[in-house]
Amino acid sequence: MINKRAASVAAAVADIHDGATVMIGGFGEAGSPIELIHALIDHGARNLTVVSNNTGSGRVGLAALIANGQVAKMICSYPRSTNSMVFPELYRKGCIQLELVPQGTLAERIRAGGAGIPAFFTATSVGTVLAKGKELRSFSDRDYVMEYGLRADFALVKAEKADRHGNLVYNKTARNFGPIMCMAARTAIVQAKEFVEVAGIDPENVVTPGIFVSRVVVVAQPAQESQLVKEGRCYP
Amino acid sequence: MINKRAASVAAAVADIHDGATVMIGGFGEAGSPIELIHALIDHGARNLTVVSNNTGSGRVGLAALIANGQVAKMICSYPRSTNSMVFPELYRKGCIQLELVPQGTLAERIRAGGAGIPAFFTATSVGTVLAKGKELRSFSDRDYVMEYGLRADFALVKAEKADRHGNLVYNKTARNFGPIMCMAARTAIVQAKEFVEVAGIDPENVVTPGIFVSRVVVVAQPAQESQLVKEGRCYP
Amino acid sequence: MARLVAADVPDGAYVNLGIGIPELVAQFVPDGREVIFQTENGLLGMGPAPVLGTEDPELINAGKKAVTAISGAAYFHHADSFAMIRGGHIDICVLGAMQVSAEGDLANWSTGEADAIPAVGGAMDLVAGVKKIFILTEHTTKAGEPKIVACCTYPLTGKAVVDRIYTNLAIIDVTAEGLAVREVAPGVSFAEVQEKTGAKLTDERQIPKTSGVNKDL
Amino acid sequence: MARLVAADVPDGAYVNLGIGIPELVAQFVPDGREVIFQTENGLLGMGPAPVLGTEDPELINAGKKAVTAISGAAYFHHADSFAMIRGGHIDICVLGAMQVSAEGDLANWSTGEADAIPAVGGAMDLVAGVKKIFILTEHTTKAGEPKIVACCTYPLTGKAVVDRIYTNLAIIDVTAEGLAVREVAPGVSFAEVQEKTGAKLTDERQIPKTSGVNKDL
Repeated sequence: MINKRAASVAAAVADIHDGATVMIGGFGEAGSPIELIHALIDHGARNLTVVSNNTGSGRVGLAALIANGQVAKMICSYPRSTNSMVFPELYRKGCIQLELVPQGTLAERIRAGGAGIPAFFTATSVGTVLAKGKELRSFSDRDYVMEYGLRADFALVKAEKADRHGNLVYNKTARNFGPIMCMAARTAIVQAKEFVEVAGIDPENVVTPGIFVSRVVVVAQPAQESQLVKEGRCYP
Repeated sequence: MINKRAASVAAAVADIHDGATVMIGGFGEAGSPIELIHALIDHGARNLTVVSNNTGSGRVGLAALIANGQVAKMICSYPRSTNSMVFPELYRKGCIQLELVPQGTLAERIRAGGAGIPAFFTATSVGTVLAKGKELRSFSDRDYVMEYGLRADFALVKAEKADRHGNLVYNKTARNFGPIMCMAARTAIVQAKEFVEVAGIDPENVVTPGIFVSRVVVVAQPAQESQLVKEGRCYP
Repeated sequence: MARLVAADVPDGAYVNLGIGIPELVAQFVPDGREVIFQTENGLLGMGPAPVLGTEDPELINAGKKAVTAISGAAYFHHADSFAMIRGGHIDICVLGAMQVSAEGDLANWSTGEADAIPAVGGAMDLVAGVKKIFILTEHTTKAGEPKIVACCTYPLTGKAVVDRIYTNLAIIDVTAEGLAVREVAPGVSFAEVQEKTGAKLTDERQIPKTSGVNKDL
Repeated sequence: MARLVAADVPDGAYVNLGIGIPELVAQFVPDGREVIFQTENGLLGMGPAPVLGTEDPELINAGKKAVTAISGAAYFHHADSFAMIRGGHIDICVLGAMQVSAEGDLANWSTGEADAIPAVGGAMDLVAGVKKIFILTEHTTKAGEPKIVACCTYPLTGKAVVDRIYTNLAIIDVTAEGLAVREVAPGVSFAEVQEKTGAKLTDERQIPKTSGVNKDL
């Protein structure tokens, strides 16, 4: 019988190896899988390449993972925000690499990686420094740059509900990168607020079909990043 | 106030011009917008390029549109099925052109067209006659062909429920090409079984957001193609 | 300024508002018009800020501020959201600017300084994909330097992407013939607008202001 | 034959079954294994045929036959469905064949005759994207011609895509060293299988039959 439920966040992230590429869901704090990230800090895998839209805030969640020296490279669109000081500091010191990708290109590259598309063309970034060194090509008299599909060894994703097959639904704008990161990762690890019976999600309303999910762990009351930051919390 | 509801199927298809490219949803009869197709037959636009997975069956729906001489070219993956004789006959006579596209490539080309992607690479069809004349390129030691995004002037799509914004949900496997064709067409015309209040579809469960839909017409009791074929019906 | 932009947004338009001042446009939609706001983090049908105390940290806009969803809204993932943007489905995007050039080049994401943390977000996607790009900005920098220039010196967000500029001094269209002033603020002369602008302007105030913008939306 | 294929499908596998004989595999999944069937027209978690009279013409499989959906099923659109297939997420696809070559080339969509209506459907996507391709076929054509050949004469569905062939005579793996017979049907000799095959076979029956196939799924 298929049962993708993992016993704990620690068990769920136990096989993330040094040097792995890890996609981490979330747009700001919405959809950020804080408990899985903290488990990854406890676990200690290093030299990671992390794909995530932002770089976290305060000293919890993604920012704490970076502060702990586990991330060698960030692939993201917006590594700067209120309360974000960990990444800027390490970046200025030259201690962490950055591949800056426009947000839509980042999303499309992840979706392409999950869909078996090695490369595609987009008008985004044409004529800007972010197109430097990239292949340019004209279709119907407009210029486009070629971008590559992006895959990962692991994805850490936050969902609202999950069943034992790994079918997922999300909450509002916390959906953001979750569905496409589950597609693009060889092993997608999901923290869900609620674990439901297989009949508990209407097949018409499934957002991520279970085929894209390897493990589900229940975190019934996930912390909110902004709340932790407000309280001045640090992890670990 | 936004209200995309059209008064009738005739009004909904009235501006489809000769020479238009028209995407028609459906996989076999599931999701085939028969009433909209019949309205297009009554309307009479000719020299159409039709993008649809199949070529219809019997002498109703898409097969009737083809039989009526309105279609100059079909772009499809499977123009042959039980009870399909109209297309094969015209094709053998050289009266209709065919661009044969693998089903997944067809879907991805439509999605790319709707997403602003002019071209992408896929492993599908490499080493086969369908890759003939196409650009080949190697990524990480595997060969891929380049395929182009596909757009259309119009799409005819069948949905289950719609609201005045054009938000849609579908029924089971009748969803198939509907969502991506709505994205890829400049004017997406939808027949829905039911018209609901804007609060009638949960924002979490919307499959096609209204931005992709231009018109909605209610066909409360759509005909089933297989039933019409069984009854030996012809349109008009 | 936000009110002037809102007046140019037609009924039924799909609009994306940039972070900051552009967000104000939503408050000035004229009565009787229904405008649908998209936020690129995954919501079509964004409503106003929630009542204090009812914020949901998982219902936010691109500026990471709490928002609401209207009846008829839809949530979707990031690739679908940017398909909407990059596929040309959004009618209007209103953005801030650091510089706009006479050809409609836009710079609004980076000063290009060596130690700045580069962060682009969705700006390059929006200017490449949305049908009409409106810029909403002060006419000059705080130091009094022109923001509308012959040629941008900051790194570009996109080339030849801007359609219209709304400033505290004027409304200016980017046309094939150059920058055309459509309207000036009360008490402001064309000469003053030209003086505070780093590129040549033409005075085309006689042409009705909504002429070229809305009709083809 | 379908039973032998089913025996090689591990618990928890995601499987796509081609139209026709391969569909029978679903009936023979051994007790205690849960296998999830995908149908490329937009359903993961396809169940058995419905009770007569309860068919829904909008709930069908790729062969356009009425099916059911299991608890835990999901519906999705065609681009998402083929992303699943082309992105390497399906473990096993079972297909019929007109010809299979010694290198694992597959021909199963067209005779290449001049007046035939070419129709490919999802076959090329499946062979390009699914992790393991199993072929389920009679060993020879009705006329007695070999279907397993040195080189396909019919137009290809894909090059070097087949992993394993199940026929009424034998189970044959496509390996880097050529075609390896893993098992023969009761009462059939290796010599007879070779005689009815248009390519060289090696006899590797001593190797346990599930060795190379399931372990890396």
